[in-house]
Amino acid sequence: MLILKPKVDFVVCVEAEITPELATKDLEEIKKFKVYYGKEEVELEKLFEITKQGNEKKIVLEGDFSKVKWIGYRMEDGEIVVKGNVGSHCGSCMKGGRIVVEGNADDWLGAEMSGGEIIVKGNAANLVGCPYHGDLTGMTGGKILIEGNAGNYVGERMNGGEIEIKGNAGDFIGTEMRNGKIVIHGSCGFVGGDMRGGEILIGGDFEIVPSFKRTDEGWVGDVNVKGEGIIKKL
Amino acid sequence: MEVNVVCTFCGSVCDDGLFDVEKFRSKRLCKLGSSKFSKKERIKSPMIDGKEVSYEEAIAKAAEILVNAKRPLLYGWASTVNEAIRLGIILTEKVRGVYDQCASVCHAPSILAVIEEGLPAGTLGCIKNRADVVVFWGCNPMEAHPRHGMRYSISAKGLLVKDRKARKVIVVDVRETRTARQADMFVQVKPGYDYLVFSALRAIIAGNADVVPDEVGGVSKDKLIELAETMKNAKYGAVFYGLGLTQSRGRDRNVENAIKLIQLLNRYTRWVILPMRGHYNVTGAGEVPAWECGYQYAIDFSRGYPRFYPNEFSAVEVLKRGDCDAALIIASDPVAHFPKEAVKKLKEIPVIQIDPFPNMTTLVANVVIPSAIYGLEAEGTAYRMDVIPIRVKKVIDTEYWSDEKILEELIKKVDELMG
Amino acid sequence: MVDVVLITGRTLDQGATVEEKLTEEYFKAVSYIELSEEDFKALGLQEGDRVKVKTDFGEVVVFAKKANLPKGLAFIPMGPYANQVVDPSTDGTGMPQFKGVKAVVEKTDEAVRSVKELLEAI
Amino acid sequence: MMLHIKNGIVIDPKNKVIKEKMDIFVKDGKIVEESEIKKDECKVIDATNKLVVAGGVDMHAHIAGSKINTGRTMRPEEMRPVRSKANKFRATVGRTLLTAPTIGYEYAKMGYTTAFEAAQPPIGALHTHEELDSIPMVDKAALPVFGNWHFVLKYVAEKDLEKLKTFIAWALERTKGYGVKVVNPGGVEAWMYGKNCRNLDDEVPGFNVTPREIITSLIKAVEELRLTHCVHLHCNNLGNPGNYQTTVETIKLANGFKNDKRPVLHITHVQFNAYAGTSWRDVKSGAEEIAKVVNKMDNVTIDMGQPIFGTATAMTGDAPFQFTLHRLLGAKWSNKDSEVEGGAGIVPLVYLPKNPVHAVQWAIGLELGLLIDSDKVVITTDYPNGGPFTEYPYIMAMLMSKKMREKELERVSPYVQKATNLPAIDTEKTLEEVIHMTRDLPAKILGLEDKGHLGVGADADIAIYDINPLEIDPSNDYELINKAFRRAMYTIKGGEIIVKDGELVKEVWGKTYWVDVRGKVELEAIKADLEDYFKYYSIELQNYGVEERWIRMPEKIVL
Repeated sequence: MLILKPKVDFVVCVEAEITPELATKDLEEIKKFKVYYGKEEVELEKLFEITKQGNEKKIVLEGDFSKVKWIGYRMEDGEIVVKGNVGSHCGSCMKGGRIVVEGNADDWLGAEMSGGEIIVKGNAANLVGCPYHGDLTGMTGGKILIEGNAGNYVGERMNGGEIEIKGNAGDFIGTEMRNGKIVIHGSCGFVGGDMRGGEILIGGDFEIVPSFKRTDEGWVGDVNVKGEGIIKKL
Repeated sequence: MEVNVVCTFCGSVCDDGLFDVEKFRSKRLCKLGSSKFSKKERIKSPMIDGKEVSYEEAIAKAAEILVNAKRPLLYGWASTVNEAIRLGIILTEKVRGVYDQCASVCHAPSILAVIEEGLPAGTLGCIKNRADVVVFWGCNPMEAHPRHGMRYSISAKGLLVKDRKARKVIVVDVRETRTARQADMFVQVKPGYDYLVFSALRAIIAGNADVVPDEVGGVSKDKLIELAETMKNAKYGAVFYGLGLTQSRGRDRNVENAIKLIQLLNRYTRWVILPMRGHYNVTGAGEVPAWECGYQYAIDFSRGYPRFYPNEFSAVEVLKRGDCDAALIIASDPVAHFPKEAVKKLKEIPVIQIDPFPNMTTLVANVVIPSAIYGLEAEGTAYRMDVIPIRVKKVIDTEYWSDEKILEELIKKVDELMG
Repeated sequence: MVDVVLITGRTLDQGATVEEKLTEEYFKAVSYIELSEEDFKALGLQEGDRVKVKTDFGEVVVFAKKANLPKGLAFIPMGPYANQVVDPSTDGTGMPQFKGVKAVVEKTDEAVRSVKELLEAI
Repeated sequence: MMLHIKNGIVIDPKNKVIKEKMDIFVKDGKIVEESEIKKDECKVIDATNKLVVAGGVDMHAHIAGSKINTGRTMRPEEMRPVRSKANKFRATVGRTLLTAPTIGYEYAKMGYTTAFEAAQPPIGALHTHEELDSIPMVDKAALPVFGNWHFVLKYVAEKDLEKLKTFIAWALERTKGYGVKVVNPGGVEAWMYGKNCRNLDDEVPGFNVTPREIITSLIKAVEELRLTHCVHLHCNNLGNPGNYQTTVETIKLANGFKNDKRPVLHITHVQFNAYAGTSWRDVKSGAEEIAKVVNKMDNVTIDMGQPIFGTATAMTGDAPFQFTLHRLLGAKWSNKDSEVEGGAGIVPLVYLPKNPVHAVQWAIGLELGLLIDSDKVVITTDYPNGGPFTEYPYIMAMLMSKKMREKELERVSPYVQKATNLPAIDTEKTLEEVIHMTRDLPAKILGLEDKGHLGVGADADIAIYDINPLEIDPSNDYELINKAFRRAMYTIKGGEIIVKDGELVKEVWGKTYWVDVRGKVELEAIKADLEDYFKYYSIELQNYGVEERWIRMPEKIVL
C-alpha cells in the first residue's frame, strides 16, 4: 500500500496519472515517478510525502487532492482511496479495480470508463461517465456510485455499465445514450435527449425532452432518433 | 481624403466603410463602427507598475513574468489579427501556458456543438442571395451587429431573394428585442428552454407531432407547428443564433440541437446555420490555433503539446480553479467581462496587458503595453463571422507598436531568457 | 422586492462605449437593469431610481429602467455590473451562465458604484 | 551552401537515369554541374549504395484552408494523438488530420518537398494562403475552384470563351492560385436547390448549361491560355455506385485537345469515381474500364485517391456528395455554401478492412494504380479523404509487390475477391515507376519544370533513402520499401538539409507558386461584369483577393 500526502499548497494544478500499480513498485522508483506541476515535470517526492507499507495494490491519498488531476487514469485493478476531494479526470478510462472518494470529485469522473467501480461519498461535478470531446462512446462498463449530487452531463453516449446518484443531478442525463443504466434517486433537469437505448430511473422531478412517447412502461424515445430508451420513475 | 476602411468592431466586418483621414471621421458605418473609428483616450505609454517605461523595458518585464510562471494564461485575441494570434500560439507553446480566447465567454459552446454535429453553414453572401426565410434565434443583431440585417440578412438585396418583401424574418427569443420588432414572426421562449423547443421542432418536422405536448418551453404547440411548417417550406433558410443559446441553460446542447434541426431540414429543403460572432476577429482567434495546434480555445501546453479540455482550460475555469500564476491579456478586457470570482484571481497574480485602450484590465495590470488599432493604424487578416478572410487596413500612421511587433519582440525576449 | 430571471447581453450603447470603459458614457451604458412594467410598478420605482440586484453569486446596485419585457424577466447590459451577479459556474463547458440567473430586485438608497469602486470591492 | 552527394544510386526517370551510381552537386538551391562546385567549401553527403531521387511532389492534398481547418475543429478526437513535444521544432499532433506545422514536418520526413492544396475556395483564398504560410519545409501552391462559380457558368452559357479566359486570368491573380480546379461542375450550384448534377448532361438550375459544357469550355480556355497546369477535375457523380460510366464519359471530353508538355485533363482521386454496380449492396470495381480508356488516351492523367484503412475525413468542394455521405453514415457534417462560387462539405469516416464496401474502395485504388500506365497515374490518398499522405510508402510498396498485396488481401473482406480484379492482377511496378509516379509525373502534370527530377538546373529538392536499388527486390522486400520511404535518410529542400535519418534538423519555409496569365487577356473585357455582379457578393470588389505581399514567399510564374 502506498500513502501520498501533499507536501505543499499547490500553486497550480498537478497532473498525476497514478494507478494502484505504482504501489507495487519499489520506493525509489515511486519517488521518481513523474508528475506534471504546471509546465514542470517533477518527481512525485517533490510534491508528496510518500509512505509505502507492503506491496498491496492500493493507494491512499490523504489531504487535499482537489487540485490533483488524472488519479486512476486507465487503472486496471487494485484500489485507490481518496480521503478528501479529488481533481478532474479521476478514474477516467478505467478498466477495473476500485476508487473510493470520500470527499467530492471534479469533472470527468469515470469518463469513458469500461470496468471497475467508483464510489464518491460526496458530490461529483460534471461530465460523469461521458465521452471525451469528439469520441463516439462514453462509459461502456463498470459502476459509478455517487452518494451526493452530480452536475451536468451524466452518462452521455453511454453504452453500458451503471451510474447511480443518490442525490440530485443537473441537465443532460443520458444524452445520446445507447445502453446501460442511470439511476437518480433525487431530481434532475433535462433528460434523455436523442437517447437510443438503455434505461434511466429517476426518483424525483425531471424535465424530459418533448420527443418521448408515453407508454405503460414509462417514457420511450427519443423519437427524433427512433430511439428505444426508457425513462421511468424510480 | 476619404479612404475605404474595413470595420474592426463586430463579427460582421463590414468592408464598405469610408474614413476621412483629416476629419478623423467615418461614413456608412453603424454606431458601433463609428465609435471604433473615432478619437478616444489611449494608453499613453508602456508601463510597469504604473510607471512609464519604454516598449523594450515593458517587453523584457513581460517576458520575465511569462518565463517564471508555472502556468501562465494567455487570454484575449478576439480584437487582433491572425498574424498576431499565430505568434500568440507560438508564444504560448514556448512558455507552456494556456491559450484561451474571448469565445470561451461567447461562442465556445458553439465549438463544442460543432464537435458533436458539425456546422452546416453558408457564407453571408450566399444567405443574402438565397435565403427566403431567416431565423434569428437568441440573437439581437439590431444591437450587436447593426448592419447585419441590411447587408446580409433582413433587408439585403440578393440574387434570388431580391428584397425584404421576398424574405420571411422570424425571431425566437426570451424577450421582444429590437430585432424582434422587425420580424414577421416572433416566438417567445421561456428562458432556459430552447433545447426542448428544438427537440419539439425536430419531432414535428419528422412527422412525430403526436408525441409533442401542447406547450414546450412556453411556446404553444400550434405556434411550434407553424414555425416548423414555415421552416420546411422555405426554399433556402438560414438560422442565425447568438448568446441567447450559448450563455444560457443548455449552452452547447442548445446549439447542438439547433444543428440537428438543420441537418433534418436539409432532408427536405436547404437550410444553413451560423453563429453571430461578436468581436471582429474572434473567429480568427479560434481558426488560427486550430491550424497551428489543432484546437480553437482552452488549449493547455503545459506538457509541451496542446490539449483541449474546456471544462478546466477555459480562462474562467483556469482562474476560478487557481490554475495559473500569471496572465497575459491581449485585445480583451476580462476584468470587465468575467464573473467576479474569476476577476478575483486576476487581481492576485502578475498581469501583462497589451491593448490600445485603457480599460478595467489596465487597472489590475502590472505591465501595460499599448498597441496600435487594427483597421485604423495597422493592417492584418481577420475572419468575419462566416470564416471569410478579410484584410483590415492601415489608414493612418502611428507611433504605437502593432500587436504583431510587440509579440515578435516578446518571443525574442522569451527565447533569450529560456536559452 | 420582486423575483426575476436575469439575463445579460449586448446593447448598442454598451458596444459604442466598450473601448472607453473608464468614462462616464460607459458607466451609463452598463450600470442599469431593465425591468418589466409590472415589476417596475410593483417595486414602486421612478425612472432612474436605484435597485439592489441579489443572486446566489453576489449583489450589485444599479439604476432601474422600464422596458418592454415579460413580467419576471430582467436585463442588465453585459459588463462589470452584470458580472457581480451572474452565475460563474460553467457546468463542464467553460462557459459561465451569463443568462438565466434567478435574482431578487429591491429598491435601495445605496449609491451605484463606479467601475473602479466595483473592482476594488472584489 | 554547396552539397556534394556522393556515390548514391540515382533514379531520375525524367532524365532517363535508372539506378546509376552518380554524384549530385548542389549550389544556391539548384542542382549544378560538378564544375560549379568548390570542393573545399562543400558539404559532402555519403550516399554510397543509397537510393537518391528527387523530392516527392504531392499534386493533390487538402492541407490548407477552411475545409481542413473545419475538419480539425470538428474532430478533437483526431487531433489528440501526440506525435512530438515542442522542442526546437513545434509540437506535432494529429492522427490523420494534422496541424499545419505537422503537415510540413511529415512531408519532409517522408522525402516530399512540394505539396499542392487541391481546392481553394476563391473567397477563402487568403485563408488558404495563411495556412500554406504556416506549413514549413515544402514548396506549395493552391488550386482555386472554378466549376460552379457563377461567372464561369455565365460565360459558358453565353459561349464567351474570351471572357472565360479573361475571368480565369483575373481569378488566378486574385486568389494567387496556380491552376483551374473543377469540383462536380454544376452539381454544387444545383445543391443550393438541394439537388445535384450526376450526369454530364444534367442542366444546372438557373443556368442554361450542363457539366459537359462547363468541362469542355474550361479545357478549351485553359489550353488557349497555355496554363502550366491542365484542368484538374473532380468528376460529377462522385461516390455513387455505377459512377464509373460518368467518369469514362468525362475522360473522353479531352478528345481533340493536345498539349505537348502535359496532359489536357487530370482527373483526380479516381477511386471515388470508379464504382460499378447499382447500389452499395452490389458495388463492384469499375477500375478496369477506366484504365482502358485512360491508357488509350495520350492527353489524360489521373491520381488514385487510395483509401488507407483507419480514420479519414471526407472534405471536398462537392457539397451534395458530402450531404449524401452524412446521411449514409449518420456522422457529423459540416457544409459551406460559398457566395456565388460553390460550396464544400466535411464528414468524418473510417475505412475498415472487414467492411465490404471499404475493402472494395481500397482494392479499386490499387487496381487503378496497377492497371493504368505508370506515365498516367499519380499516387495520392486525396488527403485526408482517403487517409493520410504519410501512407504513400505503403501504396508504393503495394504497387511493387504482389506478395504484399496477397498478404493484405487476407485481412480484408472476401467481398473484394468477387467485386474487384485486384487478386488477379500480377503487375508489379518497378522502383523507377513508383519514383516516376511520385516525382516527375506529378511535376509534369503541374508544369513544374524544376521539380521532380535531378537534372542540372532543377531545384535541389532531393531525397535519399536507406535502400540500395541495385540490390533490393521490391517484390519480396516490401517491408523494407515500406519502411525506408517513411523516413528519408536525408531530405534536402532548396539545397538545405532539413531531415537526417528520418528526424528533422532544420526548419525552412518554401515558396508559394502562383500563375499570372493576365498578360494574355484584356482585363477590361470583364470589368463591367465584375462590378455589376459583385453586388451579389458580401464583400467589395476592391477588397476581394490576396496581395502578393501578404504571402510569406510568393513565387510568381508569369505566362
